[in-house]
Amino acid sequence: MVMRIVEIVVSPIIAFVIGIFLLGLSRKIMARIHWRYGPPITQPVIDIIKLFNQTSMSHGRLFNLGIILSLAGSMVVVLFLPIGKLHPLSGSGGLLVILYLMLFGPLGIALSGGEAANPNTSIGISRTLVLALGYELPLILILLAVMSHYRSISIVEIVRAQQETHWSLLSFPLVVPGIAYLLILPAILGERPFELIKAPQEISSGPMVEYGGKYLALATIQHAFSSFISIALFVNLFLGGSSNPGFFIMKVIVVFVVEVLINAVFPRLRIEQAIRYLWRWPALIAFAGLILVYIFKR
Amino acid sequence: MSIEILLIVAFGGAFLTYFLGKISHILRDAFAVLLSCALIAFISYFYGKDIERPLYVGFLEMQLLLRLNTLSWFFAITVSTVGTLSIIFSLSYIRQREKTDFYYFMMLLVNASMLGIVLSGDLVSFYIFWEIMSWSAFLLISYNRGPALAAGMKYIIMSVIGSIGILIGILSIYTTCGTIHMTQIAAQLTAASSRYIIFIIITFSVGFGIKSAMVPLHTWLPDAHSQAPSPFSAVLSGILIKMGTYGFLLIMYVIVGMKLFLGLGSGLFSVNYILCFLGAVTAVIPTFIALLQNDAKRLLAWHSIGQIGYIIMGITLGTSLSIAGGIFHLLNHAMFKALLFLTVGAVEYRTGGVRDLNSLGGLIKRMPVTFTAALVGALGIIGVPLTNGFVSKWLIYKSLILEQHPFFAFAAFIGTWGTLLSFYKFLHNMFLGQLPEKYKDVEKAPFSMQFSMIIFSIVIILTGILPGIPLKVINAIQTSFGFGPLHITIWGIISETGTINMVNIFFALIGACVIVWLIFRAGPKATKITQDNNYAAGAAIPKDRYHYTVDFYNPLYRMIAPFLRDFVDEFYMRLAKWIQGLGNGVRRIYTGDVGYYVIYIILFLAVLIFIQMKWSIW
Amino acid sequence: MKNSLKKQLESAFKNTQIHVPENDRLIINVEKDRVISILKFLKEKGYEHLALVSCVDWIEEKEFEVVYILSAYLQNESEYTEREKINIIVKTRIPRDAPRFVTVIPIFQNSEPYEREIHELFGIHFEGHPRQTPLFLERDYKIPPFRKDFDTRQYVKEVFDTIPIIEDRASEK
Amino acid sequence: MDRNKLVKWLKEPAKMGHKYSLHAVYFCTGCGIIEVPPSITARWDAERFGVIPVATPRQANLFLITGYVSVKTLKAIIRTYEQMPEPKFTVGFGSCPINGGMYWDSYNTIKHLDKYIPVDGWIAGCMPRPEAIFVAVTHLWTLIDKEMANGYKKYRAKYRYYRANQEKVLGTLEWPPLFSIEGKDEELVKETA
Repeated sequence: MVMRIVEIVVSPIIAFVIGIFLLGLSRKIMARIHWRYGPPITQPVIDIIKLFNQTSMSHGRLFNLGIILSLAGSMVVVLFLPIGKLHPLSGSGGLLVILYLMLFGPLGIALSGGEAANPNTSIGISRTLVLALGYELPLILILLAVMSHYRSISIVEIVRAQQETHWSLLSFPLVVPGIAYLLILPAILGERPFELIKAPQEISSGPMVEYGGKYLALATIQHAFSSFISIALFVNLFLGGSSNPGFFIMKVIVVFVVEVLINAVFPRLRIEQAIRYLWRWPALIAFAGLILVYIFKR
Repeated sequence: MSIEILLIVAFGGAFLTYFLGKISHILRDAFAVLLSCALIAFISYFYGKDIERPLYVGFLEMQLLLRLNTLSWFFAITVSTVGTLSIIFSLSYIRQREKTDFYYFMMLLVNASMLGIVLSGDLVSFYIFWEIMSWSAFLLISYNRGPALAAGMKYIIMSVIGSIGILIGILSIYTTCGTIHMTQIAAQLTAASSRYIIFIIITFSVGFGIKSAMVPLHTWLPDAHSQAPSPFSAVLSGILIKMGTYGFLLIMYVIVGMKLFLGLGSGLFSVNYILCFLGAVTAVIPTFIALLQNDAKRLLAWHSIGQIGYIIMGITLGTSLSIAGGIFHLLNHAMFKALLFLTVGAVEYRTGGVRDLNSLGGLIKRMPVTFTAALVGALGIIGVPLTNGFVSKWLIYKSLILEQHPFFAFAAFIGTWGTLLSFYKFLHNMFLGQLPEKYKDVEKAPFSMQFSMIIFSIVIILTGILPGIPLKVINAIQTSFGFGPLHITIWGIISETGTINMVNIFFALIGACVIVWLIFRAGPKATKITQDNNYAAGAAIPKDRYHYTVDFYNPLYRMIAPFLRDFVDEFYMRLAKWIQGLGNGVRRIYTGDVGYYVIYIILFLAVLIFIQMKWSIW
Repeated sequence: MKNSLKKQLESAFKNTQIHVPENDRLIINVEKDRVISILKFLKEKGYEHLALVSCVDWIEEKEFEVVYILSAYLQNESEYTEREKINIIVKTRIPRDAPRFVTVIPIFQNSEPYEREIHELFGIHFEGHPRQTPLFLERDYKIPPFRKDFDTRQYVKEVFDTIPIIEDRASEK
Repeated sequence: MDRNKLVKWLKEPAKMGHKYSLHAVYFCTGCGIIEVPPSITARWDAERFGVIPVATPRQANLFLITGYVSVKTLKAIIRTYEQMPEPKFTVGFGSCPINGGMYWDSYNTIKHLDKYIPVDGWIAGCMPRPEAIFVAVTHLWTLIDKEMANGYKKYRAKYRYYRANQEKVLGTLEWPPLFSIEGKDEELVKETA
């Protein structure tokens, strides 16, 4: 019981620290790729401290509630994700619950941005949701392939089954959905070439237009959480999780660096191009993977 | 205390309301509310009882029975709850209209007839109550004239076709089994051939499918829902189309019986698989058609079809989990869809009948309670955790995945995402964004509207956090069908393939919210600003032109719109035109000249005589 | 080549002096009531690109000179035969004390902002112009600021220099 | 990071945060903006100073006014400045915002920017090189350390004079006053006369 409480306290803290670290790391690596010196790796922390000491404007109750809800939802998802051996709440709901709790992030931002009453916000949110529909289609096929391959909707079971045999990215039928997941991971992270949600040059940072001060700080933290979550999900489903948190975090960082390398060299797609891409190649590959899993039942 | 008194009270009260309305309106309203509350109390008194009583002896030498068991109790309580709350909503909604006595009479009559349907223990009284429901619903759909009349005609034509199907089924069952009592029929059909049972199921499925708006029999629903007065749209979408699913449950698991039904056909061509496939189609296509709608009630109407798809998938898959999910989703859909229709009704009541999603906006600043209700309903229909929609959808997904139907599960998930998109559009275009000048002085909804919306919201949240309360009844229902019982606790379901514990999720979310809120409060206090102080690249914001609503998902529309026409409806319309042309052709032989008729008669007699002389049949 | 157009113009419009200062320029000085007709003529001839509408303030002659600069879109060499690669400059004078002129929006749609700007900066009123509202300026000037008799330094002294400097007292507080 | 810097962080994190994370609102006026793209990109990397351009004033706390300010632009500048969260720092870039520069006798260009919004620092020159921006940033750091970069406090304290000046140039503004302009009106009259 005490162990359970310790886990509940620890795992969001790990997610927070790693997420913030990932943000700083991405800025540093991007700078290096651009032949710049780049900011110190603690720059996101400095930004968050500054933002918490600024005044801010509120557009109403829902404006506050939405951002709180989105960050809280992301924190709760961490409790359901196994980080190494830490999975405090995964007993009370499996992968489906995670999939649904991941709704809270975009939904909360969408609600509070909706009250901000700015067309840029609305355009950003409509892009967010359309892009989410775009990558959910392959993602659902991938998750269904994994779930019906391991005959379980509990992510802990899936991780355990991988550690008994080997990573599902390296096992035959599941390698196909794994590749599809790698293809849609930039879209899930909202990085380039899918950085069309907050495109500062066209819609002036989209849903974040009216966020300033502590609102922007909470939004930044939420972004850190969500990028950690979407990579940790990949690591759990395809890279076999890990037996202790250290290795797990190593895997997360490695996958994130790969994504940053993609992010640094690509331009931004238009939304139709993004949807067309997501519904063509990743969806086809994921569909093929589901068929293969359906054929080669264990 | 017995159940025929219940029906007598329900029907007599409906008539009495009409005549009380002639005396005074206050009296009529009070009596209508009292009557429906009394019905709720009456039904909840019957909880857990199992009664079967003769209603009327000697109807064509047949004995009509009333029967109350867990299934009919469950449906009856749903019907009476939604009916009561929408009547309370109507108190202020319908006040300014004309023909209000008639309106209340019809509302109460619809509710009473639905109670009759779920309480009837034999097919003939079932059919009688079914017809009463259909016709009174027709009168209510065409309540406000004009396009509503056309929608009502469409509805009544389709539902007459459906009830003809039901009638054929009843007659054939009566001729084969010689009885109309459901229990006796079930006992006799065990010996019947599977082809005959498939025939029975098809005849009934036409009627029930039309009533529950299952693709491809759905085309009456969008017009009817969007044209009916909003409280009745709530009843229509909340419970009236659920009568179709009640009929499905009845014919599948009570009359035909579980083992027989699931044994029909084999592999991909088994009957329940085909129905499940239809359910999957129903869950996806209408949801994405709803994404393209601009009329709020039409959007909700298309979503009713989509959610019916989930219910059909649940109840036809035929495992204990999926049946529980289907029935639970049926209850939830009754709750949140009625709530959503009521919120639209409140908005159009205050804004003078505006339902166009492109012209509203910013109403959260004027109607906060209505917005909260709409938010709860939308979260419910999306299936966000802590609402009841999540639990039922979770059950359906889980049973679909564990039964190795990943493609049905995929359809269900994608339908959910379409729901999320269109309901964010619904909320954003009506309540969020900039408040237009012409709605600056909209007041909040009157008390009676707020009351029923709040009750619905509380029910949704409560059954979402403690799903064990309804699931206990549902578990009893599906064990009465002969499925294995589930391990239900107050906070969710325990099963070896994955449990769900809503209370843990609830406390985790609340705890996280509190922590984040404390962090939020730690920062300096935010200054409240109006909608005019907004980022417009350094300029003052333009009046009334700073809201992004039209074509909200424009890139997506451009991609999917060509594939999402309602082909079925077009086909039906063409068919109707063709039949009309045929009728015109046939009419030509009636020339009105007596001589022609004499010739027809003589020719007919000659043919008869010829046949008799040739084959001597008689 | 130019001379052909010159000849056509001279034949079409009597006693308008037309001269060719450089190789690719054609300057037409007309009186103000023939501007519309000559612009119509040129547009029919294919010079359908109104590059600019400008204005000059000849304060000594007490006249404004409204200048229309036209040219032709030439895709390929073959079109050089009927139309020439020149800028046609149509000049007309209007009296300075009654600065009124007709708009050419019916002929050239894109002259709308140019005329609006001239109306704002020179105070010339174009009859038939749909909206002669301010385009660039936020303040209203008694004399339109591009006229020669508008003394900008005087104006700056009067307006911008009279605005008081806000001395720093926050540091003492 | 060395020791006394760490002590500073522990002592007053807010001030250090404002120092090392200066988000400049991407507001382009005049010709000076041409110097900003090279200074934020790979040639002179502004991000190592914590200076990055952001799209909206809500997220910014540094306001670079890069070039001459016409009357129409002044309106947008005031609006943007009032939408920025406090504390906010303004830097006039180039000689035109200082005293009009080469537009000193223009009929439509305001000469002294600090009559309309408070300015914490100036970068003289026409054009200043991008290095000058970094000199200004480091100078702004020292000002923030000494709590001398308090233009936003001055704006709050003397808002009615600023508002009076703005309305003297722009006429009546579309938006309501940010702070209260009630107070000793005779002083207001005396100041503005």
